[in-house]
Formats: sequence, C-alpha cells, structure tokens
Amino acid sequence: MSKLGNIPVQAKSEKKRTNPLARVFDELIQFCQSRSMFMLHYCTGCGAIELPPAMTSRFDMERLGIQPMVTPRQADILLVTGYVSVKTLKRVILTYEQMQSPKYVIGICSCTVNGGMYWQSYATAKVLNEYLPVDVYIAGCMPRPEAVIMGLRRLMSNIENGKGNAWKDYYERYDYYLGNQQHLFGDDWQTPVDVIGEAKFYDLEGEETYGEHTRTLEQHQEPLEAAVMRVKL
Amino acid sequence: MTMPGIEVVFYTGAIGLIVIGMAGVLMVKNVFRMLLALVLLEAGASLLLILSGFRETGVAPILLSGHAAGQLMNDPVPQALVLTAIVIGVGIQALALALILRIKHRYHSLDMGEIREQMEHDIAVNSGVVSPASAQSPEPGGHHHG
Amino acid sequence: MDNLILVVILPLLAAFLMPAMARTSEVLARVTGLMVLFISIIIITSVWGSVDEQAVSYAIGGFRPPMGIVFYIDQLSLLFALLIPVMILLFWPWNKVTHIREYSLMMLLTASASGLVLSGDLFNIYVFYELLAVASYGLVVAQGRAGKKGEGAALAASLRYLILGAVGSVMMLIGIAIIYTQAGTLNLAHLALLAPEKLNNMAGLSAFALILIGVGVKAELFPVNTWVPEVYGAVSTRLSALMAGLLSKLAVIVIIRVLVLLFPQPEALQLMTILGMLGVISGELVAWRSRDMIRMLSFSSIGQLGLVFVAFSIPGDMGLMAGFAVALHHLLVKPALFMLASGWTGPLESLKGAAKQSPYIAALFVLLVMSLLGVPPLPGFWAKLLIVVNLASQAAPVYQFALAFVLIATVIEAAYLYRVVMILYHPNQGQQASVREKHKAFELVIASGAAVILIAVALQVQSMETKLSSMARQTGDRQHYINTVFSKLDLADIYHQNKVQQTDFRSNNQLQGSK
Amino acid sequence: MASFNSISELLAQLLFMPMLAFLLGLVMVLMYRKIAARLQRRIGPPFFQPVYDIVKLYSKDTQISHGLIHDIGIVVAVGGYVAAVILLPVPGMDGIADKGGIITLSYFLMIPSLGMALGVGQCANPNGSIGISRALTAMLAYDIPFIIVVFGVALHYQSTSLVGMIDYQQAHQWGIFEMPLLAAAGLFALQGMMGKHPFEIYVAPAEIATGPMVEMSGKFMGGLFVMQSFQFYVASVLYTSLFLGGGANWFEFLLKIFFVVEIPMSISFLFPRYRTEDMVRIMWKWPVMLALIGIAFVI
Amino acid sequence: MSVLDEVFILCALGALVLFVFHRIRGIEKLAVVFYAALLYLLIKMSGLGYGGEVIYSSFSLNILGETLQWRFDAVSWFFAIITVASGLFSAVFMSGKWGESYREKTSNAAYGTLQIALLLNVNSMLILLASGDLLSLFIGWELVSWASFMMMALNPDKQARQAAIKYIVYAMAGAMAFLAAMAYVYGITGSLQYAELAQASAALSNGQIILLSLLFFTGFAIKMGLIPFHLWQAVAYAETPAPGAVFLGAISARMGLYAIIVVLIQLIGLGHLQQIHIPFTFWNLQTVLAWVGALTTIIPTYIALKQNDARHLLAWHGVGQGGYMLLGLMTLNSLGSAGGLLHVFNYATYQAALFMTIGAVIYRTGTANFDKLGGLVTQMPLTFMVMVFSIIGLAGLPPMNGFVSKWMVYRSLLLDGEPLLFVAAVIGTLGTILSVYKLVHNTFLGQLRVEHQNVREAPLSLLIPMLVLAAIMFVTGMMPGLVLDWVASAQLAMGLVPVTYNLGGIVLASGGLDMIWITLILFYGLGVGAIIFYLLGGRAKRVHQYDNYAGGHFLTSRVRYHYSHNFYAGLMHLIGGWYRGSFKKLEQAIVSLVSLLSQLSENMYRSAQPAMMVIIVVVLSLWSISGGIN
Repeated sequence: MSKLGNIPVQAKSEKKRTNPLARVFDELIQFCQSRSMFMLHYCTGCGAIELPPAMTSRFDMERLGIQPMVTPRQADILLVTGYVSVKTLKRVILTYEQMQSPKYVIGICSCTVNGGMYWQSYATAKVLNEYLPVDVYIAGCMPRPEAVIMGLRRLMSNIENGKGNAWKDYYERYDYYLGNQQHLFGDDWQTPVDVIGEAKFYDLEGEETYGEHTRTLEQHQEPLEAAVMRVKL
Repeated sequence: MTMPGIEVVFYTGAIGLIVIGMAGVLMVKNVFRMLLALVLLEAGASLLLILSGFRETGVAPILLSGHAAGQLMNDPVPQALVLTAIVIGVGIQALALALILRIKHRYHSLDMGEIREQMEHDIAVNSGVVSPASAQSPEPGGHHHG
Repeated sequence: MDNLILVVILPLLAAFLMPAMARTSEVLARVTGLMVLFISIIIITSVWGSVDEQAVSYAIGGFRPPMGIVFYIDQLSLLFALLIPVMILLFWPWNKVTHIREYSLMMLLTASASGLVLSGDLFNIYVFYELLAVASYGLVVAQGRAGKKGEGAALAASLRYLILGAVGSVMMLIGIAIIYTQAGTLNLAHLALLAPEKLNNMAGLSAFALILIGVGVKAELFPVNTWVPEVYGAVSTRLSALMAGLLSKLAVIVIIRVLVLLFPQPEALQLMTILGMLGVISGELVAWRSRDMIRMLSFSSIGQLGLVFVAFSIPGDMGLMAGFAVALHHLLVKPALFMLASGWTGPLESLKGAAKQSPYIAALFVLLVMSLLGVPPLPGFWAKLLIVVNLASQAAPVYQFALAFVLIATVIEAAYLYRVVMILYHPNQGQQASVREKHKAFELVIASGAAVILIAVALQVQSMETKLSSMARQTGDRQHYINTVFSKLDLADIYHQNKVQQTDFRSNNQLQGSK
Repeated sequence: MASFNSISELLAQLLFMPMLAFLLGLVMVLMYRKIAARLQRRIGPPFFQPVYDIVKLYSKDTQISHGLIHDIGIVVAVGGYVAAVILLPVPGMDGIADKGGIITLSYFLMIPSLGMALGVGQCANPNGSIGISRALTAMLAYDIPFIIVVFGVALHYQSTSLVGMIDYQQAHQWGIFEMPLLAAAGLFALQGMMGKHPFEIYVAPAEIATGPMVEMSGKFMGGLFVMQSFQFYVASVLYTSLFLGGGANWFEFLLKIFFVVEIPMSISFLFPRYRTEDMVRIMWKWPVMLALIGIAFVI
Repeated sequence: MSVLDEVFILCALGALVLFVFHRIRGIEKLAVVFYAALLYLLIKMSGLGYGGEVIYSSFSLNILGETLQWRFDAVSWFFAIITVASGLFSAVFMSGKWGESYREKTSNAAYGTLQIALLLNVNSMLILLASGDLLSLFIGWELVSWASFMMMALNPDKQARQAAIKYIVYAMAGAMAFLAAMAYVYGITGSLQYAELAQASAALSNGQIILLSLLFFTGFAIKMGLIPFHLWQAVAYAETPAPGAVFLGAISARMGLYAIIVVLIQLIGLGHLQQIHIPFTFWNLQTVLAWVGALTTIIPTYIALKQNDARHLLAWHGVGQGGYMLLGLMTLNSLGSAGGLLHVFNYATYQAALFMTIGAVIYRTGTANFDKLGGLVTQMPLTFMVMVFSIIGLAGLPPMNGFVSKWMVYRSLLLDGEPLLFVAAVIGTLGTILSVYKLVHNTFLGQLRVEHQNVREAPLSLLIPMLVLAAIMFVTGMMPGLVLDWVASAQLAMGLVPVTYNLGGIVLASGGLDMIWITLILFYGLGVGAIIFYLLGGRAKRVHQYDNYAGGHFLTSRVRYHYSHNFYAGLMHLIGGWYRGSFKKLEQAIVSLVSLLSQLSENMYRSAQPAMMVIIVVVLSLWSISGGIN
C-alpha cells in the first residue's frame, strides 16, 4: 500500500527488470529514471493552466530533468490535469496504455481524486485510480505550481527509492482495471493496445491479470497480433 | 504608227475567248452554263492553235500544180489537229450533257453548290460516316465537321 | 517489235466492236476483252528485254519522222505497256451483270493508256489522253459504288471530274499550241532536238506550266486534284485502285517525257517541286483528319503523288530513278490498300478489333502500310531514301524546303496510319468488329500478291536498283531518244531544213519574229 | 596522402572516433539546452542531463516496435552517422577520413535520414509520414545551398579531400577569410542541417506529435538521442574543416567546433518556426544567392 | 564467320522459331535459352570490353553506291551486353508465374506476341548497335522504334494505346530528323560511311556543323526522351506489360545515347563540340548539350515526384536519369564521360529491378496506384529489400552502384568548374531521393490495407531475377572496377582518354573514390549502430499497426490513415505553380496547328467550282513565269 490515502495500488512484484541494463545497474538506472522524466500532460481540465508556470523561468522544471513530450511513446509521466469525463477517459486510458514502462500517472486537481466540483455529474469519472494506477495525486483546485513541483519531487524520490511501481500494478491487476473500464464503457470496450500480450511478453503477469473481465474482452476482441514479416512464396 | 496586223486581232479574239471561258467556268453556278463556258474556252484554245499556223498572206495549204514556189501557205498541221480537238471536245460535251440530264433527274438541281453538297452527303452515307437518316436534309458541309 | 501497235489497235477495235458483237453473241463479247488483254500481254512479253540497251522507235504507216507518227519504245514505255493490260486484267469487272459497255470502256481505257505511253508525238499524246479521260469519266459513272446513294454520287463526281478534266485538257491544248508556235513541230524527238534553242524561254516555260497543270489533273497534282476524294469516294474500290495506281502514273509518265525531252529549264523542275511538296503536305494533312478508310487512302494517294512529283523534280538521272522507285512503289501498294479497304468501309472506329476477326488481312495491311511509310528494309524505305538523299544534295533552296515538307508529311502520315493499325488491333473484348462487308477473294489475292512482291523486292533491292537506274538513264537520255527516232539520214535532213529555214509552209511566226 | 602505420592504429581510430564524437556530441546537446534555458532566463538542465536521458531511454522496460524495418531504421540512422564520423578528420587521425572526401561525405549524411525515413515509414503513423515528408523537403531545402558551398570550396581548394583542404588551410589561410560569402552561406545551411529551431517544422510537436519520432519509444528514442549528438558533432567538424582550417591540435580543434556549433544554437531560439515552404523559399533564396556570388569570386 | 555473324544467325533463328511456335506453352523456356545463348556469344566477344579489336560481320550489302556493314566495337559491345542481359532478365521474369497469369488474363497468342516483341526488341537493338555506317544505323533505328511500338501496343488499356501512338509519332519525327541529317551528310560528302563523315566534318563550316548536330541530336534526343521531347516516354514505358517495361525502361531509350556517342562524339568530334559557338551566345555546342542533360535531370524528376502510380513514377525517373548520362558524357573529359557510360550500366540494373518489384506488386495486388497500396513490407519482404537496394541506387547513395556513376559525374563537373550544372545535377538527385522515398513508402510502408492482408511474397520466378540484379547492384557498387574495364575500353573506342581506375573505384590525385573502403566503413558504422541498438536496451514487442498514436484516436480497420496522397504537400505549395504543363501545351499547340492546317487544306479540296484551282494556278504560274523571266 502506498502512503497516499486509500489508493489501492498493490504493487508488490519483486520480479527482475526485463531490461538487461536495469538488471545490472539497478541503482544507477533508477537514479537516471528519476532525473529524466518526460511528461505527457494530458490537459483534460483547468489544472493544465498551472503547468506552463511550472515549466518556465520562475520554477523551471527542466532543472529537475523534466521535459514536456507530446507523444505517449516517449513520455514517462502522464499528468491528468483536471476532471475526466467518460469520453475523455477513453482517450486517457488509450494514451496511458501506449506509454512505455516504467510509466507514472499523476492526478492533478481534486477532480481526479474524487470528482471535485463534478462529483454529481453523470458523465464524469470520479476516482481516477479505479481506471489507471495513479502514482501521485496532487490535490487542490487548482494546485499551484509549487504544489505541482512538490508532487513531481515526491514521484522522483519514489522512483529513486524503487517505489515507483504503480505501472506494474496495471499489468498484474489488469482484470480489476478492465472491469472498472468495462463497467463505464460497456462490455465491448477495447483499446488497440494488447495489454495482456505485453504482460505475457515481458513476463509481467500477476495472479489478477486474468479474470472474468479479460474473458469478456477476449470474446469480442479484434485480433491484435502484430503482422509478422515472413517470406511466403 | 502602223496598224496592228490582223493576227493581233485574231490573237486578241482567241485569248479573249479563253478569258471569257475561264471566267465563266469560275463564276457561273449553273452546271449547264458552266458547260457552255467550257465550250467557249475550247473554242478559244482551238483558235489559238489554228493561229499558230496562220500566215497573214498565206493561202490555203493545198498543193496545186500551179502553185508558185515560195508563196506562203498556212500551216496545215494545226488545222488537222484542231479538227481532232473539236471532235474530242464535242464528244466530251455530249457526255457532260448526258451526265447533267441524269444529275438533274436525281438531285433536282443544276446548281453546282447544291450538287456538291448532295454528292458529299451521299458519299458520306455510302461510306457509313453519316447515318442515312439525315439524308432528307443534308447539312451544309456534309460529314467533314465530325 | 512491229506488232506492238496491236497493243493499241486491238483494244481500240474491241472497244468499238464489243457492243456490236453483244447483239449476236454476248458470251463472245465478254470473252473478247479478256482475249485482247491476254494477247497484249503476250505481245509485250515477247519483246520484253529487247530494249534494255537500245530503245526502238516505230514509225506508223511508214511515214518517216518528223512527218510521220512514231511509237517510241524504251524500258519505261514497255514496262508501262505491260503494266496496263496486267492491271486492267486484275481489276477487270468480273461480273455477270456487268453491262457490256463497261467492258467496252475498259478496252478504250486500255487502248488509250497504251497509246499514251508508247506515243512519240505530242499531239497523239493529247488525243490518247483525251480518250483516256472519256473512258474514265464513263467508268466513274458505270462503276459507282454499290448502295442506294451510289449512283447519284457517281454521276455528280463524274461531272465535276469532267469539268475539271476538260479545263485541264484545254490548258494542255494551249500549251501544245504555244509549243507549236515556238518550234513548229509536235514530234517529241524533233522537239527534243529543237528544244534547247526554241523552248528555252519564257514561252516554253509557260507551255510547260500549262501542260503540267493540264495533265496534272489526272496525275493528282496539287491543286488540280480536288476530284480525287469525290471520285474515289463515289466509285468502287476496284476503279479507285486502278485510277490511283495506274492512271495517275500514266499522266506522270507523260509529264516526265515532256519535261525530260523538251524543257531543260530549272524553273520547270522547281515549279513541279513546289506543286509536289504542297501536294504532299496537304494530302497527308487531310488524310490525318479523315474518318473513313477510303477517304484516307484517297488523300494519302494525293500525298504520295505529290511525293512522286517531288522526286521527279530532282534534276538528273537520280531524280528520275527516285521518281520511278516511288511511283512504282505507290503503283504496287495503293491498289492493294484500296482492295483491303473495300471490306473495311464505314467509320474507322467501327473497325475496332478487325484484326482479331481477320488476322491475315490485318497483317497484310500492316505490311503495306509499313512500306508506304518507308520502314526499312521494305522497298518504300529505299524509295524514300533515294528522294531524301537526292533532295538534300540539291543546292536550290526550294529542294531543302521540299525535303522538310516531305519529312514532316511522313510524320503526319505515320500518325494516321498507325492510328488505323491501332484501331485494327484494338482488343475489342468480346465484341465483334462491326465490319459490314467481307473481303472478296480476288481482293485478297491482289493484296497478297502485292505483299509478296514487296517482300521479294525487299530481298532483291540490289538488282531492282540496277534495273531502275538503267531505266532512269535511258529515260533521261535526250540524245538517245533523238538518235533512236531519227536515222542519221533524217538527222542530216533536219539539220539541213533548219538551216534553210523552212522554205515552204514552215516559216517564222509572229511571236518569234517579234523577238 | 595520409595512411596508417598498422592495423592496430586503424582499429583504434575506428573505435575511438565514434566514441569521441558521441561524447563531444553529448556536451553539445547539453550546451544547446543550456543556451536555450539561459536565453529564456531559466537555469536549464544539470550537466549530466543528456546522459540521464539516454540511459533512461535505453533502460525502458517495455518498448514497441512496428517491425524489422522500424528497428533497422534506427540502426541505419545511428550507423550512418558513425560512418560519417569516421570519415571526418580530427587532429592526428585523418587516415580513414582520406578515403572519403567531401562528396562522399555529403552523401553519407543523407543515409541516416533515409534510414530513419524507412523506419518511420513502417510505423504506419501518418504523423510520422508527414514528418518525413517535411524532413525530406527540408533536406531538399538546405542541401542545395550546402552543396553549392561544398562545390565552391572544393573548387577553391582544387580537391575533394577534406584532409587536403585542411592541409591547405593550415599552410595558407583559413577558408573563412578567403571565402567569406561561402562561409556565411554555409552557416545558413548548417542551421538547416541541424534540424533545430527555426527549421524544425518536421518535428512540430504540437501539430504532428514530433513527426518522425512519434512512434519511437525506449531504445528507439535513445538511438535518436545518440544520433542527435552525432549530428551536432558532424555539422560542427564539417564546417570547421571547410572554413576554419580544421584543428592543428586538440585544443584548437575543440575550441573551433564548440565555437561553430554555438552560433546556430544561439540563433535557434531567436526566430519563430518556419513553415516547410517558407523554409524552402528562404533556403533557396539567401544562402543560394550568397553561395553563388561566393563561387563567382572563387572562379 | 565471325562471332557477330553467329549472333545475327542466332537472332534470326530465334525470331523464326518464336514466331512459328509462339502459341505453344513452354515457349518461354526456349526464349530464356535463346537469351542465354546470346549472352554466351557476347561473352565470347568479351575481348572487346578489355580493349580488343573491332569485330566485323561478314555480311554486307551494296546499295545506292553505299556499302552497308555491321560491326561491334567496345561501345557497341558495352551497350549490347546490357541489352541482352536486360532481355535475359525480362525473359526470366516473364517465364514463370507472371507468364501464367498473363496467359490466363489474355491468351496464349498474346503471351507469345509479348515474347516475340521482346525478342524483336533485343534483336533490333543488336542490329542498331552493330551498325557500321549511317544507313545501317538508320535501319537499326527504325527497327528499334518499330519493335518498341509493338511492345507498347500490347497493353489493351486506352491510356497505353494512346501512349503507343504518341510514341510512334515522336519516334517517326525523330527518325525523320535523323533522315534529314543523314541526307544532309550525303549531300555534303556523297557518302554515308562513318569514315567519310569523320573526315569531312573537319572541313565543315560552323553553321553546317550546328545544323547537322541539331538535326542528329533532335533525332536521338527524341529516342532518349531529352528535354523538350520528354513527354512521350514515361507513359509509353509505364503502360507496357511488366517485363516489357523492365526491358524498355532498362535500356531502350539508351539507344539514343549510343547514337549520340557514335555520331556526335565519334564522327562530328570532340573538337567541334567544344569549339563551335552558338551565334549570339556565350555557349558552345558542348555547353548546350550539357544543359539539355542537366534540365533533363531536373524536369522529369520533378514530374515523377507528382506521379500517383508507381510505374509512371519510375518511368519518369528513367527519363530523368538519361539526363545524367548525357550530362556526364558532355563533360567530354575522361572522368565525366566514364561516369555517364557507367551510369548506363548502373541505371539498367536498378531500373530493371525497380520495374520488376512493381511488376511483382501488381502481380500480387493488381494495382500500382499509390492510393491503393501500402504496408506491403510484411507481406513481400524480399521484394521490398530489392526495392530498397534499387532506390538507393537510383537516388545515388552509397554503397550501391548508382552512387559511383553519379560521383564521377559530380566530380568531373567539379574539376571543370561548372557550378550551375553541378547544382542542377544535385537538384535532380535530391528530387530523386524525395520521390523514391515516396515510392517505397506508399507501396511498402505505412498501413497495410485489409484487402492485402493475405498477399504473399512474389513467386520465385519473379524473385530470382530481382535478387540477382540486387546482387549485381551491390557488387558493382562495391567494386566498380569490374564495369569500369568495359567503360574504359568504350572510352578508348570513342576517342576519349580512358579513366584511371582500380577495382575499388577511381584514382585521382585530388581526391579519388575507393568504394571498397567506403562500403566497409559504412558497414562498420552500421555494425556499430546495430550493436548499440540490439545489445543495449531491452526487448521490443512487435505491435499491431493499429496500436499507433493518433492523438488518442482509436484506430480500426475501418479507418484509413495511410498518408500517401499528395505526399509532399509542403513542397507542392511552393513549386506546385511550376507544374504548368508548358511542354504539354506546346505539344497541344503543335497538334492544334496541324489540325488547323488540315482543316484549311480540306476546305481547299472542297471548292464548289471544280475548275477553280486549275485556273488560279495557271494564272499564278504564268504570272510568276513572266515575272521570273523579266
């Protein structure tokens, strides 16, 4: 259990890293990862307005090694900056799944914690960590840049200490997250990202990776095997 | 200033005939008149040919026993030639008349322009370039503007 | 050699007798024509080759030239004397329903054509030319194309042709009159002797221009050839083939005879060049626009005759040789093409896929077209090469223009002929070509024969070249002509007479006197 | 013509030169980011930031590939620059450089672009394809002035060998003094070649999500970071060799290359981004004009 | 009987046999054997490629006082071996599966006709290459035009047929220009022998030389598709059935180059080209021709950039590459001309391979339209590999052979100090890179279409010639000395100073080229790159093509997101205005002019009064005669 309130992040895996570099130079790698974070700020709501001040000359995130990146493929942190409607959440999830591990989610603003001022809304996902493994929440409406940087530093120290493993939770308890997603989006919910395949490929499966929800998924899933280059004469 | 010789008159006449004939062939639209112009043209040419053997003081080229040596005779060869030419000319004119009659019968016109248009249309129909349906009212210009 | 006159007389007689014979026995009348033609062929083949070295002249009725009328027989006239009955035989209107007067007209055509090429006298040439004209006017009417609209078109075309021809004849007559005024004789050999001093002037040149234009009507000379598309469009392809192939060449031969013997002026040649090259370009240009094959071939024929004139207008034996080559080539190819066209009437687009229907005919067509265009190694190429090479060797600028015109015209020619080839080979999937008529057997035979000859000539180019060049040398040799027609005695006579300066009826005429 | 004394020297050069280039390139990347930060009144990244970035990218646990060509694209992008680096003369190590020459080198510089273009192509990402389309257009834009400059320089020195050019300059005078116009045009082309502001329309992050790099994750992106450091190095050394007389010794060499690379970096952030066609237009207008006038002087 | 006689006898026999048996199945094997035998005979003559004596045919023809003879020298042999090899590769290409499918689509006879067309092309080109005087050159020239026309007319497509017609009109125009030049030569020298012309050309005046060169060059340029006669070629070649396109694309247009070499360089002579100045300009003939080459590298290349069909794109590049050859040749120094000649060889290899890959793609997918392709790399990896090799060659990047020849051309332009020509050549090359990337991207990369998910690799019979060609490209790229032997002999035969070379490339004091080193260095670099990529970093998972970042959009098979249409939109904003179709308009203007004249003539022939023309002409000529005499 993480320190952060009742977030049910249950990363407990002590499996070896899949990356050969990471296996050998564990400490060094963790240090580098904490000092080089590319953030994809998915600007869902008003909180995004606080990020530019955090990046520019007053606070200068770059001195912490944090840079904005625009594509999930290159990014390490997903900043969800505000309320997440159901429609937006689909995109957030897809974007998250397209990021490459290790990857971290920071929920900014109260809306991501409990729905905030949208707590009554029928179209808003209230608790972000039901759908994605959130590493850090930064509460406030909106949190000031100092708070944002504070949160980021917290994440940095987590990573450096080997605690930033929420991303493994998504693989190991995929069925849980998928279930919540299916509850919101319907049973035919599917992203083009083959999360289960990734878990298998990188040996990141846990006991709760599979379950009834993944079975539901399998029933109507469009095949997602990569096209294999082969010579068929 | 001497009077021009009689040849000049003859030559002028011949060439005048030719010019009139030519003008006729060129300007007349009626086929029959065109034929008449052709006759004039031929007459002019024949006259020209005869004139080439004409001597002003010559006599008829008939060798008589009392013929004085050295007296100029008109050249008989052109005369013979012209006779032939006239005969041929008449033949051709007759043929042309026959043709004109039959054309008149078919095309109901003696106007060269109209004959040409109908003929072109007929040729076009015959070679399949124009459909025979439009045969009743041949367009000016026939098929070539296709 | 003496019985060569029969080549003229027999058909002439037959022409007049046939209608009379038909009253007693129609079969006899029908056979007579063929018999005559065969006899003509036999007569000519029997003397074939005897004039290779030395031409022969033959005074009719025993009167010695220049008084008498002569036949002049050299390689050129013999060749055409043979070609005439052969071609007429090939295009003989075999048909049970053919009216007997058509045969009669064909005979008249044979006689006059033979006379035309054999005659050595200008006025005789005129007479035969007129006879030829009458026969062809008649044939145009008689052999109008089948179909409802055929007769009217044939009549009108014939009339228009007649008027044009008659005006042309008059021009020729005026030309002859001028010549007579100048030289006082109409015997070609005699004229040839006198030409350098009597005809080498403005009057002579005018006479040539008049004769050129007069005879040019039949020779499809630009621009007195407006009858060509009308007549070929109105008559059967058989007659078109005959006219485009043979008759036009006869007229050309007349012009060449006159030109070579009588008119040494370069201006005469250049006049011919200009008319020829305009003919080439205009003919090919209109052919490019044509929408049916007969019309296309008519204009192509105009173009090719223009080429013939350009070739003949090159001074010297080489020009004659080039002219003969291209004229004979056209004589071979164009009738064959007309034969193929007769089964392919209708707009060109309707011929799509015709090659699939009749591959052999299409292949023949391609071969003929290739030769017409001058694709090596077919004979057409060598003919065109001769022209081009000799045109380029001439200094006068008009020849350079002619060269350019000829080459440009060839490109245009290629454009439309290949278009037809492409249409023939159109992969008209599943559809039948909408060809209306089938080719008749004799048409195919003629076309195949032409193709075989083409290939044979292509293989025997070298020997053909020697033959043509010897023919050209003989034709171009003015002195040879004079020496052949006149014996030494005659020559002496003539020289004497010329010195004595016409004591009797031959005297100075006005025009000469005024000079 | 220079040659090597032994195989071992050759191998040493083959190993040493890419490593040197990489390290210097990393410093240049840092320098670039520092300059940007300072111009924006920020502190900027720490000294080892480029290393952190590369290590982090290479140590990603998961990464995606769209196929073999995607992989090979990165291999060629890096490998092409390694090969180009080997052909660049550095003080005391110009044996292999002599095998190349300026024309060959110019072509070698196109190989990484093409390799990467192929790799991006297989990603089947339209943003990537658009980026490549823009990148190749940009290459068309800056290569023409660059090639004209190369031509003028080679014509001036009557040689295509970089080593020969450096020898000539060290014996006579620096190229920048003999050919100031060409040098100016070359600097212009250099700006385009580095693919940084203001000529970075092909990455256009907010528009096409970094274009060619859109599907690059983990070691793919790491490879591109390595390539970037090579790119800075190559551009600066090339310019130094052509116009600043190469380096007689290491100190001079380093001084020159950092000085050279500092100029376009400083210019970078002073201008807004150019659109593709505007880039082509400006590249074909001013530097080409300068270069052609320069050549006229050379001739 | 010389080897050349054997070649001709074999050609005749082959044509005969093929013609008789062309409907029979299995004829394709016979054709392959024929080309192989022909290649064997050429290899028997390979002494020519290494400085051997000229080989004469014992067959000759005497006509019009001219002796027509046929012979092979080093230049002819160089071109001939490329021709026959291209024929062989095309024949192999069409002998297997491709032939079967073509048979099914059309008929046995159509397939046989294609074989005949190919054979006639090869034969006629050999006749052309063997020509020993202007007349035989012309004969060969016409035969080649005919054979190509036959090949082009085989595609039933409407566009293809129009292209064929256009081609033959252009070809005839070219032939007529050639004929005019030949006639002009005859007018001057009275002979059509090479030797006579070579002698006489020394004594000709400048004007005559300019006229002659212009006429000859027009004729040859049309065949080669040089500016401004470039419009016909691309469409005609592209629309030919694939093996035909392979052959025509590889070598056919190069006959123009051969003729330029023979006539302009060997006969009219280098000295003339360099010395004769065009009046009122600063240019000499050489510069003009070089500029024609340079413009030809640029304009067709940028037309290619706009094409939306792979075959058309390639064919347009074929036109453009001809410009490099002429440009190289017209430097007239040893290096540049060697580059031009070497480019003929190199170009033949990669153009043939490229057309084969596109042929294979069409064989499998049925289209070459960029808007209907994409992502085939996973399905046809070997074909893709050949295409990549070939486009590297076409773009002239190391280590393929295209780089060597382009390097030589550039280097010689540098030596000569020709900045503008150099820039022109570079602009062409850059355009080529842009356009070949478009080619490979739009066919093989990007999104794989749903309907192509079951496409398989090209069959072996198509792959083998492609792979062999790719190997040749690489080997001769790494060791250009193999081909430079032949090139140097050809240069000697042309009367140029042969280039100094070794196995690895060019030896020059001021910076040569050693491809062996360059290739090794490149591979070393790639090796380092591979080590960095594969040994460092973790495993990468292959993902489905729909797992792709599209701004959060969910990609499915229903969404087409392959970026292929108007690929270089940005560039087109700038240069789009230049695609005015000026040459097309010129062509149309000429057609309109002919049309107008034709209409005028037709109207003249339709005068209402039949005798009008007679009288007009009589009056005119009499008037002019009287005027002329006075």
